[in-house]
Amino acid sequence: MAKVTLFPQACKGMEDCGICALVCPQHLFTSSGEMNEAGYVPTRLTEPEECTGCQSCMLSCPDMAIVVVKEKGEEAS
Amino acid sequence: MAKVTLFPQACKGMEDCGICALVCPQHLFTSSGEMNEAGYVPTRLTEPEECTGCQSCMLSCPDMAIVVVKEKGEEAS
Amino acid sequence: MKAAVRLKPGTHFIEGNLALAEGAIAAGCRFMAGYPITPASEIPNRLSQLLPTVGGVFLQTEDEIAAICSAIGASWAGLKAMTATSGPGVSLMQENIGLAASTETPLVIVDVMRFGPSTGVPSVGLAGDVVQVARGSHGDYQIIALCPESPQEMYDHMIRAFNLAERFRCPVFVLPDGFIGHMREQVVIPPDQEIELAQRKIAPAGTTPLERQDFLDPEVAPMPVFGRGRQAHVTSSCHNGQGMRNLTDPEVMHAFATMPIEKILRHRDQIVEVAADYAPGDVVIVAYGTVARSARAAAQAARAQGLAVGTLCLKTLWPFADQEVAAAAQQARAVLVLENNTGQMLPYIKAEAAAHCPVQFLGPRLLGQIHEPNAVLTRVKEMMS
Amino acid sequence: MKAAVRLKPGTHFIEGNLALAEGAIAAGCRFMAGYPITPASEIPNRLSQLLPTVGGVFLQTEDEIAAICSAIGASWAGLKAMTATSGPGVSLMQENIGLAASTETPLVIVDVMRFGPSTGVPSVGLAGDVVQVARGSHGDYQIIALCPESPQEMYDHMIRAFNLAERFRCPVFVLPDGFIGHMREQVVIPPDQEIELAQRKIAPAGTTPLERQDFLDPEVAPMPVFGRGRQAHVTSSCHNGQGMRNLTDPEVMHAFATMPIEKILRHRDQIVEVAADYAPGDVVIVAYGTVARSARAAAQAARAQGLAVGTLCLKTLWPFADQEVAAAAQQARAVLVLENNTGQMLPYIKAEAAAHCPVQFLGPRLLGQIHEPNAVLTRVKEMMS
Amino acid sequence: MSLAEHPLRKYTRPHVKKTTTCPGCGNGIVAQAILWAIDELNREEGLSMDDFVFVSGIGCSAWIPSPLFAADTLHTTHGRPIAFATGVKLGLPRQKVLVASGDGDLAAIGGNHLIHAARRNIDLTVVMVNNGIYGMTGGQTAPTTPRGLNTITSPYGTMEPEFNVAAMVAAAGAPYVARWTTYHPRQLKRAIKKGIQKQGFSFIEAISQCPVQYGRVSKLGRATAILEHFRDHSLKLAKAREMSEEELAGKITVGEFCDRQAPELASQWSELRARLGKEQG
Amino acid sequence: MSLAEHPLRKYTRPHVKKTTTCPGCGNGIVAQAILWAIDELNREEGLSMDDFVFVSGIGCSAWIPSPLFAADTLHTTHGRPIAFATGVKLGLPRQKVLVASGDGDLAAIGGNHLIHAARRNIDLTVVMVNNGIYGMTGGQTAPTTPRGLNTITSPYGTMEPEFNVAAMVAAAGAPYVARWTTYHPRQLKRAIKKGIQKQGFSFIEAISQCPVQYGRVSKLGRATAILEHFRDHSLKLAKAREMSEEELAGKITVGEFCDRQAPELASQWSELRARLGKEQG
Amino acid sequence: MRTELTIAGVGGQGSITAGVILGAAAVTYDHQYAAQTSAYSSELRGGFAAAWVVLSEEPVLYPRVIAPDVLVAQAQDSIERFAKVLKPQGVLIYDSDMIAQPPAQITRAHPVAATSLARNEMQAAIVANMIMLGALCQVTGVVSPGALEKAIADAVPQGKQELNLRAFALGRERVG
Amino acid sequence: MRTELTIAGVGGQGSITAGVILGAAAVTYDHQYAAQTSAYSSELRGGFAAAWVVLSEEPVLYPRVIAPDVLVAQAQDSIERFAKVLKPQGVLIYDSDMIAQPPAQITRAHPVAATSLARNEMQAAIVANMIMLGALCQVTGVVSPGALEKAIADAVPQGKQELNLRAFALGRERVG
Ligand SMILES: Cc1ncc(C[n+]2csc(CCOP(=O)(O)OP(=O)(O)O)c2C)c(N)n1
Ligand SMILES: Cc1ncc(C[n+]2csc(CCOP(=O)(O)OP(=O)(O)O)c2C)c(N)n1
Ligand code: SF4
Ligand code: SF4
Ligand code: SF4
Ligand code: SF4
Ligand code: SF4
Ligand code: SF4
Ligand SMILES: [Mg+2]
Ligand SMILES: [Mg+2]
Repeated sequence: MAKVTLFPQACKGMEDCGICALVCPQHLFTSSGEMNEAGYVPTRLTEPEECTGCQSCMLSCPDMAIVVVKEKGEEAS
Repeated sequence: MAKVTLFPQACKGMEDCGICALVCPQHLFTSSGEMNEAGYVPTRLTEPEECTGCQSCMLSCPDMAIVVVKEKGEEAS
Repeated sequence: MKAAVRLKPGTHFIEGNLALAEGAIAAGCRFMAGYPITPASEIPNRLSQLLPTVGGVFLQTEDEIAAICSAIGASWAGLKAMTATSGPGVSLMQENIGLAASTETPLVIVDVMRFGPSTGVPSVGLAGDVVQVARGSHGDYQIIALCPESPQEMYDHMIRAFNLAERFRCPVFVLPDGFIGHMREQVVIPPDQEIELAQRKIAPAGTTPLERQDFLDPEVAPMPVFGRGRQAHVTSSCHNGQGMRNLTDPEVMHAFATMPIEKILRHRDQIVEVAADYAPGDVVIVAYGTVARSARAAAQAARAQGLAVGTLCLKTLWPFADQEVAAAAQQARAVLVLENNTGQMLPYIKAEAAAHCPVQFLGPRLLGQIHEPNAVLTRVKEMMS
Repeated sequence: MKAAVRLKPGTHFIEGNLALAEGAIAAGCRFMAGYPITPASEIPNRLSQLLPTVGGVFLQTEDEIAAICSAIGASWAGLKAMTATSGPGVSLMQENIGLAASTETPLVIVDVMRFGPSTGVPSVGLAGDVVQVARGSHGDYQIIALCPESPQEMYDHMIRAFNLAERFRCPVFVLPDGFIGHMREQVVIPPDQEIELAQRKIAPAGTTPLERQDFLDPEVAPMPVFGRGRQAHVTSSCHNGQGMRNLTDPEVMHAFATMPIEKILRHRDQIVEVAADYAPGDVVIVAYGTVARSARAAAQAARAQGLAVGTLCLKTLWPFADQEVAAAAQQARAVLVLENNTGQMLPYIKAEAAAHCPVQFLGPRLLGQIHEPNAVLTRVKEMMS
Repeated sequence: MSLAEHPLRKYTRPHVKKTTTCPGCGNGIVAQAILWAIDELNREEGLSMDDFVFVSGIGCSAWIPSPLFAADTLHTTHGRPIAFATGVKLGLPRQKVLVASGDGDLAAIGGNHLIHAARRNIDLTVVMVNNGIYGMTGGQTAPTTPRGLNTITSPYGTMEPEFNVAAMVAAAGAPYVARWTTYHPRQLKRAIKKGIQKQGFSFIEAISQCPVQYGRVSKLGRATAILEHFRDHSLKLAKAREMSEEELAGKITVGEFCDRQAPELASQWSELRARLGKEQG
Repeated sequence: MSLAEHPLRKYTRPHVKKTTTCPGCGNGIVAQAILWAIDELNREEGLSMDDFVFVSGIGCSAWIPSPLFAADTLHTTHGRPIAFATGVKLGLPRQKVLVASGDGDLAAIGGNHLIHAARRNIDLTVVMVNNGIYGMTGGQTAPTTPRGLNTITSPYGTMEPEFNVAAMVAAAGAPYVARWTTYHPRQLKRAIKKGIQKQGFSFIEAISQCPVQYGRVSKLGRATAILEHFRDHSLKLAKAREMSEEELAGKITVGEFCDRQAPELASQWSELRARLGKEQG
Repeated sequence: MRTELTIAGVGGQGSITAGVILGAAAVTYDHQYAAQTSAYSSELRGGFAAAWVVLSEEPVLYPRVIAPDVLVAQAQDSIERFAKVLKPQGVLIYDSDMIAQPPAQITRAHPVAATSLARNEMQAAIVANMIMLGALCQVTGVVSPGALEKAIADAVPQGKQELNLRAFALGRERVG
Repeated sequence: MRTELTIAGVGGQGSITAGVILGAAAVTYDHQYAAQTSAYSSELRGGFAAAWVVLSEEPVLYPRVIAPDVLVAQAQDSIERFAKVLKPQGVLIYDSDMIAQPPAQITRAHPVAATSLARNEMQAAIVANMIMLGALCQVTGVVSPGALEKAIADAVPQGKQELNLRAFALGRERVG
């Protein structure tokens, strides 16, 4: 169980980047469909509850647009 | 059997160089005792007939001051 | 990729850097070594396409030092050779610019000048390298430098640059700024057969250095290019008339340093080119490169208002147009120097003009922007009042 | 080796390069990076002995580029830092001389000038690098350059050079030629406590870039040296007053290029130093470096013959002593410029003098030899007749 | 939760709200790997950003620390960051000095400083982003470009082989050398952390994606396509060592090239100064 | 028998009657090794001095070909001969281009050109004289100076380890790399000959004696003492590979570091020009 | 006569391409002189991009645009940057999909719904710049339609010529 | 008064060392001013070596020797190079082992058999230069013997001082 927070203003978009979607072993990322201020269409999480807290998305996002906090004080590995 | 020719004017001297004396397996080189035009005391061969024609002196002399010609048309190795 | 094709003769609307690359091929350039840098990168980008199609070689080197060194090597191999860079690259090349000058190597060096110092603003043009190309290497030496003000001149100056390099066996700079490098304008490309090309004189077959005066010939000496059995002896150390190193004879030293300078200065009339458009009593605006266009636009506007204003635009920056500047100053009411920098050529101009008339300087309002004709006109009027 | 020891206060008979090395230690230099080169090698040779004994570091780098870069790095680490080389090394350092100027890095660069161009004659001195140190990097920038004429001045100028570098946060050159570098003469070394040393102003503790005007302060800004939690942001790209990169705002660009120039020019009166010894109506000999001694010897001989001859010897070459030269020319009957090269400073001198009186140039009879006083005297007499 | 709450934001300059890299550029992943490594060192050893000086050259990858990282940063000239960093380290031997820059910067124009710093064994951590191209100047060949690829300056195919930089740096004498790709952010972070901890020269090559320039010339296009390429072609060094050159063609070998002890330069200087200072004093 | 009758004199400029090197300097041995190699190629393959261009930098060792060799010679700036030679070779692909220069020249200031020429695999033969010192400028540390030695610029002992240049050049991609000492003139000659014959970049490191400067700082003194040191400390590579680092300390490994085939640059250019020329025509 | 034009938008809208084609048409097919410069920010999205063109029957001396006679604005940002320097009697041609209301002081303002036309009628958002070029041609006549058509055909890739020429024609028709 | 001196020989004879010691003696112990320069060829043997010293009670302006007042010649080569520039009334001090016959026009020529004295009386060929210095001191008095003795002691390695001072004294005695 983990809490994923997205910062859509920092995201450079599913179409142009989409790395989170590639690396999420649960395939949880999809396009949000809404343009942010910078002109990109950020991603969103389809089923947050399926997240395993693996943090791959956080570590692979080039724009610090994702934070994954593991519950029960687990640490990033 | 081999013929060794020395060019004393090119030699930079037993004292300052002396490499031929070091490398000759037959220990045939010694100082000539006479200064050449450049101010060095060149080497000379003590017993030319002891030369095996190995050419080590020729190959090691930094100043092209030695030629060793093997007889019977042997080649430098 | 299929073989790239050169632009056909006729009128084209292209950016300066592309015009320059086409000019290089037309001039007979067959070797370019370079390293990418804004705002010059379009030149290697294009020449890497074109050169192999005309039997030439393009080499992207590990750095700019290697670029100029391999271009010099290729020149000694007998090819018309060049490199292209911007100010940071010229800074790195300085040591071997001196080598090219002192070994009398034909070589064209393009410097598409950008806003400096240091990394500065790569995409903004500024004529900040005009003295560094002549005085940036150590010791006394003389180069030739041409300063185009339009894409058309970028094409034309490349042909002239290679011709001068071959004729005088020396490094020749072509010095557009980034503004001209990236500007598009009409460029008329002539058919190859209408282009006059110079070829270096080559030392006669069978001669060895001892039979020649390779280096210190008071005229430009024939070049013993490599690969023809001429046993060329080329060295950047002080050398005598046969190219043989000599570090003790004061006469040889003096000749080593001065001959390659004097061979150029003696022929300065064949090299120095200005566009003079002034009458006695004019305020003469002296300018070069991009802002020569501001100068002419301002003079046109001034004349339309009945003011006596003329221009002297320098097409060659080096050797410096000392006589031409002095001649203008002798007739002028005053000289106004426009430069797209903080006034780098000003001392050279003032040195020739100050004895004859007042000299003033005007830089662009903000460095990185070029002079607006109105600002020039305003200053001219102040000078007249 | 046991710890080397500095020369004791008192009079010594030593060569210029050694005097310079002692001067560096006395000035507080604690980092030198260098690469051997004739005729400057005695400086790294000696400082590699002395520096570690005073808590400093000597680094022999892989080349001169690395030398200047690591010296700049060490300066940002808070040390008084220097490098020493000859013309070929300066040529290689050009790019990062520009970086030092534009990042306002205190740095002393010694160029023991040798006979050029290119490899030239390493062991023979010649003042061939006097413009290259000021204009050899791309873009517009300003450095300070001092020009010693004796071993004593090599010592003294090093102290002044470090003080100016620290005071004005800029690269300062010391420019002896190889002749002075290798000449032995009396050198008086004062006790350390009599030497006045300047230290850079350091940005106050706890400040971050956004709270400071690190770069574009019209006065010389305090330096946020590394390792003190100041989050210095140092960049060679165009940057704003906080040091933050900005490549779009024309005002920022203009300030980036001009501020580091103007901060020096504004204080030129604290920097420019000349030795003036002339009276109205004199033929004034303008000279610098080794041949300033020829100038003074000639003037002495001339005066002994009742001739009105004076001298103006430039101790600082950059910023250029424009006002001092103009002032001399205004009073002079004529100006004779002596240079130990083909006339590199001549345009700068003529630009200021030509409006006031005739200006002539005299080089050494043969480059590589210095002017004999008699030859100077002969020319002076010709000018008078 | 505002942007500022990203756990790494405490290590970045507050006024730098966003990176200026292209979408999907690997530089952001490398930047994070560095900061995550520092974050761990912060928690484990109490290191803070004030203990670091970051040095970079010129190129897209040179923007990793500058202006983003809230620390002393020195953004230098193209190819020279290691030379600057050497002076910084010798002047401030207690600071951690980390160089982050591109493959063109460190291995083309800067190659000489790289091999000599490796040989000298001065305590720097060098993170080289290898995207196989000159990103910033628009897609020209880099020494790291794979043979055969048509780039902007090799329009008929690159004739020169791809530079095995990590192997060469190891041969030049570096005590710690590792290579990972941006598809391996955890391993990358661990290698960087190890590099920082190592007293000596450490070199971490991060094979990374430049979707805009490399993506264009290679026709791989998107960042994700390049990352998939990394995923599918990476091979652990241990395994690679058993394979022939032909089998290795097109593979990216990853892992630690070496990890050894050797006398470090800056600390030797500290010792010498201490010794001579005593002799003098 | 006059001087001119030395069999190598036909390869030297007639007016250069004597070398200006110090007595006992290894440079003369290396010069001869090159000329003997050419002499063999002359007899076996008909090569003449007119087929060569010799390029050197600045330093005592850079005087090996210039002015001695009766051929096209290009004596350049310090550190740059390989860069010049690259242009010569691409301009005259049929000439043999041989670079002879010093360790400071080729491996200190010139290191970047060395590794990139090796990587590119351009057909040059590079003979590097490694005398462990800067001879010409008076005995300063070179990157090849053994750790611990007091030189003119490391008066308290060199802190940096000795550069294993041959190994690094092999790692940079050179197809042929060998190392011998001046105590091995026959092997040196053979390696140079092989290098000339190799189509590709070849690197021959000649460990050599500088009795004047190295002899002074090392206190070995005379040329013969240094040669004896070479004799007593040389170790064949095959044997060295079985030994530990400690066992190897102070040893000089000699032999062939690699000998492999790889596509060469100048010939690829010739093919490309031929192909595009046809497409154009 | 000297005519100064500015064509501005945000990155990706093709403003610079439009400027280049305009210059090429004038020089290559209309026997005019032209000088064209441009600028763009480094951001891939949301940055700005502008082309400046000076047209004249005589060689252009001063190559920069100081105060445009014509401003082609493809984004609100373009209005903010360049409307203030437009000559008093200058012409504005704007994409009415992106710019709601042109500044009141501009009396000669011509809307064209380039973005929606491109998307809806051409099924290719990318050709909005050609629609703007058509509008420019129609309103100002600074370059002849024939010359522009030839220059467009030269500039766009094989197979895309028809699409672009249709967009150009559409712009000429639909400009207000 | 300005005195110009040239001390010349071939490489290895220590001419330059002698010049340096002369200058140091003048400056450090004799309250004079001195400027000293030198040149040597790169050959280890048989090349040339020369030191030039200018002595004066006032600071030396022009630092080079143009026409020496005193020529110390340690080899035939030195005569060939420098005898022609010796001032008309100049003094020559020469090693009579190396130079058979000084040029006739030199009226003030003082021989000293420095090489043989050094070899035979001092068992150290290397101190010939000190013998020449002694001769110079004796003949010209340009620098005081006391100053020279102190400067010699400063300059030579520990343990060699006595030998060198004896050679210096010998030169003073035996000069002709
Ligand atoms: C001396 C010098 N030469 C060239 C350049 C131009 N330049 C800037 S970045 C760069 C290459 C960048 O490539 P790389 O280091 O691989 O970084 P990337 O952009 O790929 O991350 C070049 C050639 C420069 N700034 N300075
Ligand atoms: C740019 C430049 N820097 C420094 C020098 C001075 N320099 C001449 S030779 C040399 C080193 C020579 O060492 P090496 O290459 O090992 O040759 P060696 O004399 O030992 O044979 C140096 C530093 C120079 N000529 N040019
Ligand atoms: S933490 Fe892992 S599982 Fe959760 S969203 Fe990110 S990548 Fe997917
Ligand atoms: S990896 Fe980050 S920037 Fe990229 S799409 Fe996902 S959230 Fe956005
Ligand atoms: S050839 Fe051999 S044996 Fe004969 S002298 Fe020479 S080294 Fe001695
Ligand atoms: S090796 Fe040659 S130079 Fe040396 S002593 Fe023997 S003959 Fe003379
Ligand atoms: S050009 Fe390439 S390397 Fe540069 S920021 Fe864009 S994606 Fe990254
Ligand atoms: S100094 Fe050394 S390397 Fe140079 S010539 Fe003399 S012995 Fe040879
Ligand atoms: Mg890259
Ligand atoms: Mg060496």
